[in-house]
Amino acid sequence: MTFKSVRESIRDTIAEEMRVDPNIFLLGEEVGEYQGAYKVSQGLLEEFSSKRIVDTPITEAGFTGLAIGAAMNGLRPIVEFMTWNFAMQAIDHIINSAAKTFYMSGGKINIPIVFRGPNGIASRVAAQHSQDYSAWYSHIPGLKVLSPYDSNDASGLLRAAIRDENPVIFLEHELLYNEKFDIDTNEDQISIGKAKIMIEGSDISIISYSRGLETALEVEKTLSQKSISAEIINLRTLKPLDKDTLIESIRKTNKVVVIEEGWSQCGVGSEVISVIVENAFDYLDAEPLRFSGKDIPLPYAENLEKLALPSSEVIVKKCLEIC
Amino acid sequence: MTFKSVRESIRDTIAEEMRVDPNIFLLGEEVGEYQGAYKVSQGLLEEFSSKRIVDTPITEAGFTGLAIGAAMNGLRPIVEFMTWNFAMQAIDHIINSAAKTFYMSGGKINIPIVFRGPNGIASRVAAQHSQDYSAWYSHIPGLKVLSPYDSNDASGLLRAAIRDENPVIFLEHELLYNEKFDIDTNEDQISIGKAKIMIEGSDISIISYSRGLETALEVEKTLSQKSISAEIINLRTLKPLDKDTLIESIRKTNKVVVIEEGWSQCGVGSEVISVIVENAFDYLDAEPLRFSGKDIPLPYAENLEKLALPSSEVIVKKCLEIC
Amino acid sequence: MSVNGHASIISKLGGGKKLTIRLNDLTDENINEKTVYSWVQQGIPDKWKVAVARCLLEDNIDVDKYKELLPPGMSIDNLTAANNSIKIFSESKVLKASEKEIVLNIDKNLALNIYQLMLKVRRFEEKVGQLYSMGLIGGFCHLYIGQEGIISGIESLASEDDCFITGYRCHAHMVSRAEPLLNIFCELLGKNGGSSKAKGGSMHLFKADKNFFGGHGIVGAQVPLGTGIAFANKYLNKKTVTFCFFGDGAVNQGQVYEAFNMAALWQLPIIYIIENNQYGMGTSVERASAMTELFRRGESFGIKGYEIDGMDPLSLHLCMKKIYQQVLNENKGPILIEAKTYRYRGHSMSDPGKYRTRQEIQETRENRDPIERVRTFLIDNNFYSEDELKSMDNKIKEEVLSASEEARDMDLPKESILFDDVYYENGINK
Amino acid sequence: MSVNGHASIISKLGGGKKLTIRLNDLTDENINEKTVYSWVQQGIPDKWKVAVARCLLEDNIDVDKYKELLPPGMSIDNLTAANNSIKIFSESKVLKASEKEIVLNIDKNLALNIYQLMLKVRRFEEKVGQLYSMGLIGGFCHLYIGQEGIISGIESLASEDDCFITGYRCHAHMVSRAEPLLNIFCELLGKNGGSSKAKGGSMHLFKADKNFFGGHGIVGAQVPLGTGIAFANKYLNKKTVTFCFFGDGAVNQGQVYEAFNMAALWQLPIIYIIENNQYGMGTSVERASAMTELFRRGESFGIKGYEIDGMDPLSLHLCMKKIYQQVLNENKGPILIEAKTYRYRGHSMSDPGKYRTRQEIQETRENRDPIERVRTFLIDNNFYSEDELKSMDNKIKEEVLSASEEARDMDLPKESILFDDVYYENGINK
Ligand SMILES: Cc1ncc(C[n+]2csc(CCOP(=O)(O)OP(=O)(O)O)c2C)c(N)n1
Ligand SMILES: Cc1ncc(C[n+]2csc(CCOP(=O)(O)OP(=O)(O)O)c2C)c(N)n1
Ligand SMILES: [Mg+2]
Ligand SMILES: [Mg+2]
Repeated sequence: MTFKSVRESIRDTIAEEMRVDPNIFLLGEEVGEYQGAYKVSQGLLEEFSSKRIVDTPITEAGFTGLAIGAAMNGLRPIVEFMTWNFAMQAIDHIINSAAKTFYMSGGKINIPIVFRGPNGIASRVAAQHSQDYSAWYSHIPGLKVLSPYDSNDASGLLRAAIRDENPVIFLEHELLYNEKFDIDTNEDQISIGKAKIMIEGSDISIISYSRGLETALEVEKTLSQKSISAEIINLRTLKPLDKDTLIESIRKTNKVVVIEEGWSQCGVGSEVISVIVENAFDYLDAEPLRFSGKDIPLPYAENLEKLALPSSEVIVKKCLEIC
Repeated sequence: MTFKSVRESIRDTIAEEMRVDPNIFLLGEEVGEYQGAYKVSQGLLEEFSSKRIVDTPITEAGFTGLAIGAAMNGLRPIVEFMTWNFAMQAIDHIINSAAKTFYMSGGKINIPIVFRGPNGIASRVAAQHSQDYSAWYSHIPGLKVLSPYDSNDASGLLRAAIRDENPVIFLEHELLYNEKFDIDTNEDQISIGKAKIMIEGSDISIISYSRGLETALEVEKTLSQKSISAEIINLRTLKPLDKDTLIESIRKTNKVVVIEEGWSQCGVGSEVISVIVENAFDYLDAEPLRFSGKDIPLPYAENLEKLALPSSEVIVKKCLEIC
Repeated sequence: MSVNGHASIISKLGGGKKLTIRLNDLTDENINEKTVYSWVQQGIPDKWKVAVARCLLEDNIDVDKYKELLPPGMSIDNLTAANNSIKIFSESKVLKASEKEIVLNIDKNLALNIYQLMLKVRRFEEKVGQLYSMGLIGGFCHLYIGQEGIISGIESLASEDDCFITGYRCHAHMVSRAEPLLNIFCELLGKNGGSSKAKGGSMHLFKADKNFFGGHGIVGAQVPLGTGIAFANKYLNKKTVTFCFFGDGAVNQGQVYEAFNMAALWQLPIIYIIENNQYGMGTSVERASAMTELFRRGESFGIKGYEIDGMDPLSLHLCMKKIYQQVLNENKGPILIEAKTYRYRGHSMSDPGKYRTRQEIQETRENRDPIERVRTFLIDNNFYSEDELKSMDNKIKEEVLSASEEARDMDLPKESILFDDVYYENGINK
Repeated sequence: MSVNGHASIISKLGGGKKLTIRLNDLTDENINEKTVYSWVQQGIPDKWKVAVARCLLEDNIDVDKYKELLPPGMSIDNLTAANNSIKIFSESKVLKASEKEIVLNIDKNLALNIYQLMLKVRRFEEKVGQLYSMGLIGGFCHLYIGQEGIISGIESLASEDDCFITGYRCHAHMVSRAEPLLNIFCELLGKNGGSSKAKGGSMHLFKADKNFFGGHGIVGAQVPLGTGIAFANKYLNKKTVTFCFFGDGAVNQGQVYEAFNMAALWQLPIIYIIENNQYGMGTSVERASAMTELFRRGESFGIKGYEIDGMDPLSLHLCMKKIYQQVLNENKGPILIEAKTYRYRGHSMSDPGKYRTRQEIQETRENRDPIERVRTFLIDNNFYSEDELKSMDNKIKEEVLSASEEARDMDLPKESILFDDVYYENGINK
């Protein structure tokens, strides 16, 4: 057991994998000399030199395409987006060049690449810098989409991502970088496609991912004080979704709540709910509940920003209504 | 009542609106001299001259940003994407510059603009040219997303889109362009945000949009031969979704099927199902059924392509199981 | 080459008469027909060889022929630069107004305007920096300190109808377009009364009524947007110029070149201004750009570029004025300007700034500060005394202080506005 | 300017000795120190004024000073082109091998190779066109007919380790990289045995074992991708060159310039080839591009460009070979080539083609056809007789015919493969 921040877990995992495989390299804006805009790549330039820690110009489409081309030709790139908001400039390459090529080439060309960086909201950076892309990327076949919550997720999932032979979307959360957690050395590498039951419970299943789990855990605390036993599920992998774990949980608890910071329409919550009602309809004792970021661009003011995100008080209240 | 193709309906509506408002202009690749890659803009250059029918270089990000800038400064652009696949290159502008600016500016700057073009699959053009973006765009607050099925939808919804003061995503379907339908002159302009009950029914609600409705209508025909009365709902507007019509229908039929050509995960179907179970859970007599494009990039071969799309036979079979 | 060789060249070029006409056409001199005829016998004099070589080049006569005509230090490639097709490439250059031009063309009032705007921006930004450090401003906050000469040199020549657009480093543009300081402070502090209702924050400031179109957080996005603003002005037959500002980092964004091509293709009335402060975050121009003469970045698209010293606001004003008038009156847009400048502060307030030395910053501040420069001008020309300028500064400081205090006293925005402004016709999204 | 003026210039440049060294450095001449000293008294002779002006320019000595040194027909702007920083601009140019060079450097075998590849591509494409018209091929289908000279002139100089990438007009590149015709036909017909298992179709052909990386449907996407392929080769210390093909329409895509900048910044071993067939769908270069000298499109990013006639495969081969060797052996990449060419058929099989005249097509076919050109070369040089060439053609036609027939007899792909190849470790998506 070690205790470290999500930021360090990501950095250390990259470094460990890079030590083993010389064809892994990291590229992105400010990853080298600046040590990363959010300091995730701190120290890596020094260890691996500018050959393998590559500072790029501000050209998301260009360096993403370049990295995918490099992956087609024998390298294993890790692409850092300063934030996922900027990856929209490169999304054509992520979808059309990375996700679809293995299929379009009839299995001739695979793309072992990891796209990573902070996703979703930061603090007070307003709409253009505060979008959660979980739903969009998990809509796409050919991609694997991972969403770590704690340090353990971060290192175990990132290791799996780097070793994977497919394009992997790795959605970090800036507001979790500084959080410190225990690392379970038994989970050195976490299987892609498996959700984790963080807390077992019997009365209600609360399903979330990334920073939504902070809220979920808060809710669980309050509910447990009221003797309601909530099961907390950390999705970990958004694509492919671990349907089995979800269905099994609902068969046990018969109630489901989904929490996401992203927008609701065609969101991750909508998918989770659909999977559950399609597969465990008869086990449901109440309508599923969905709590999402409000359907507005994220506002800047502190009070408005807070209101735009799911609040644990509201969730507790609604849970109590159905429990 | 007139009878005309979807293609002509779109063209005629653009022309009609352009005649009234000199600040409307159309821009995109090959819209002018070539008369449109899919001939939607046939004849427009001749009538409106190259000032208002603007052929652009192949620069989606650039001309989309340019059009949005023009909309900020007094014009009302209609942007044609040769297909929506190519709009991925411009999606940052659609989301960050068009959808979010009105909010970020505190209501100072609105963007009256229509983005239109063929969406989803065409015939045998393979994965990079065959994506349905309905789910992605309807995820985004600040956008309105319209999805016409027939000629009547096309003209009535497009008129509403052009007159709207917000950015509107208008998702056409290439395989419907040639189809001819009656136009209901009472629906000169169709309200955004309203679904249409195409066929009333009592046993099961079949909800779809765009070309999915062809399948839905086929299914309805077969079911009615077996004396099952299906209600067919054409969503028309994907954002904002007409929850009321959906909920009301399910309260009546107690069963729901959603058909979409796009991918299922975080798709339009998942949203429709979530809205229904959240709001009409107690009215549902069976698990909701979702039929989507298979979770794979669209293959080229004729037989494989067919298999990748929802089939009416399979849907009928499943409907019979729950009815 | 023998005299005979020269004679044959002259005949290939159509003989003495034709050649005379061509040479007069090509150069500013007024050469005599007889003189040119005499070259048939005497050979082409050194002075005229370059011009003759250009004529040969124009006529596509075999390259080897004029190699020998070129003086030492010139190659055929250099020569081609003189001919039409490459004209554009050689027109890009460094512009600078001389001391003399400045004294002759900038009067007291104009200099004062420029000075006061710079000072107002500087004092405003200093206060913003303080408020940020006190934890009163959230998110990212990019200060313009050091770059004031650019906006001030331009605002002082533009009309209200002219359009501005920039990136996230946009406070100065708001001040420049005369948004009340109170509103900007309120926005930054996330308070009721903010320019964007406290929804946009530092990076998303707009002043539509004065044609300032923001305030955009995505690096490079403002370039197509600005191009569209100019497109609309041309479409609507409005006689205005659009000023589109972006950074030396943004200059590598592909959409910039998509916009350049369209602007050039459609001859749009726009002036692109690269504010080259030498770093995009922590990356110096040299590490980001293969071609560091950024004013040449339009050449591959047929856009003329000029480098101007952004730390010399009066020179910048005069140079820009000429260009502005060309674009406004002679349809000479688009034009690209690289304004060399420097930011004294970090990229944003949270930048540790390890990518450059303190000394580099210090030296620039001491030797090139745009405010100091104009201050010296005002004093040297006896327009104002030190004391007068001091009290001017104090007045501005007071104005800034009182606006900031007032803003701090404002309420948070009402929660009820959360769902407003998503769609134009309000309410639909509630 | 008086002799005195000249004396002062010489002293500003460090005196006669220093100036002598600089002039010798700058030019190919070997000028004597004494001579230069004598200019202090006698003035600078016309012949040397340009070189002296360049020295002044280098030292940033006031512009006005050397205006007078320039001969008629030259401006300061032309002069700057001679100095280092702008060197790149004047290096771009049109390349062409002369008849003589071709005869000397292209032997029978090489010419035959080029000829046969062109012919194979042409006959293959003609058959594809037929099959499409019969309704046997679905979707889009872009033929390469008319452009065969480019791929053939290049394939014949490249090694198997060299990498190719292009857009959707990619059949020829598959033929060129020696994919069996049967597999390509199967792919186009959507049959079992297709190069991409009938999943990609006409636009998505790949031959990874021969370093052909596709076959991409998004205009311009192959440019960053190709740049990445070259990046990997450099990273892995592989001594190979990447050839990245794209069109005159694609050349306006922003990502092209993002890639150019990185390739130049990191000196990647890549040759970009614009196949300028004069139209992007129905839009002529003039209507899409502000700057139509596409080989200059890299200059703003520090990339040298050359125009080459793509309809003259032997000349193209020789010119490209030099460039190829520079990139391969001297680390001179990236380089940009504009190959002028023409497509005889529509943009895709469904193009009505109203944007150009039949005559334009006819004239190009008759006067510039690359296959005819090499045919003539083979005959004129007595390498082959008309009859020999005829029977060669027949053999190729037979090969094409039999492959197409065989493909038509193949089965549709098995339905069971539908869910294969979504992820590398198969099955997870089933
Ligand atoms: C598309 C995109 N990529 C990255 C960023 C993050 N980012 C914000 S500012 C900046 C540097 C821009 O530098 P420059 O253009 O020189 O402008 P300056 O900050 O110096 O004014 C970066 C990389 C962004 N906002 N948008
Ligand atoms: C990003 C994108 N936009 C538009 C298209 C549609 N499209 C396909 S080919 C083409 C023309 C390309 O012309 P050019 O680059 O000159 O290549 P050529 O077809 O002449 O070989 C267009 C617009 C596309 N495939 N991708
Ligand atoms: Mg900068
Ligand atoms: Mg072309």
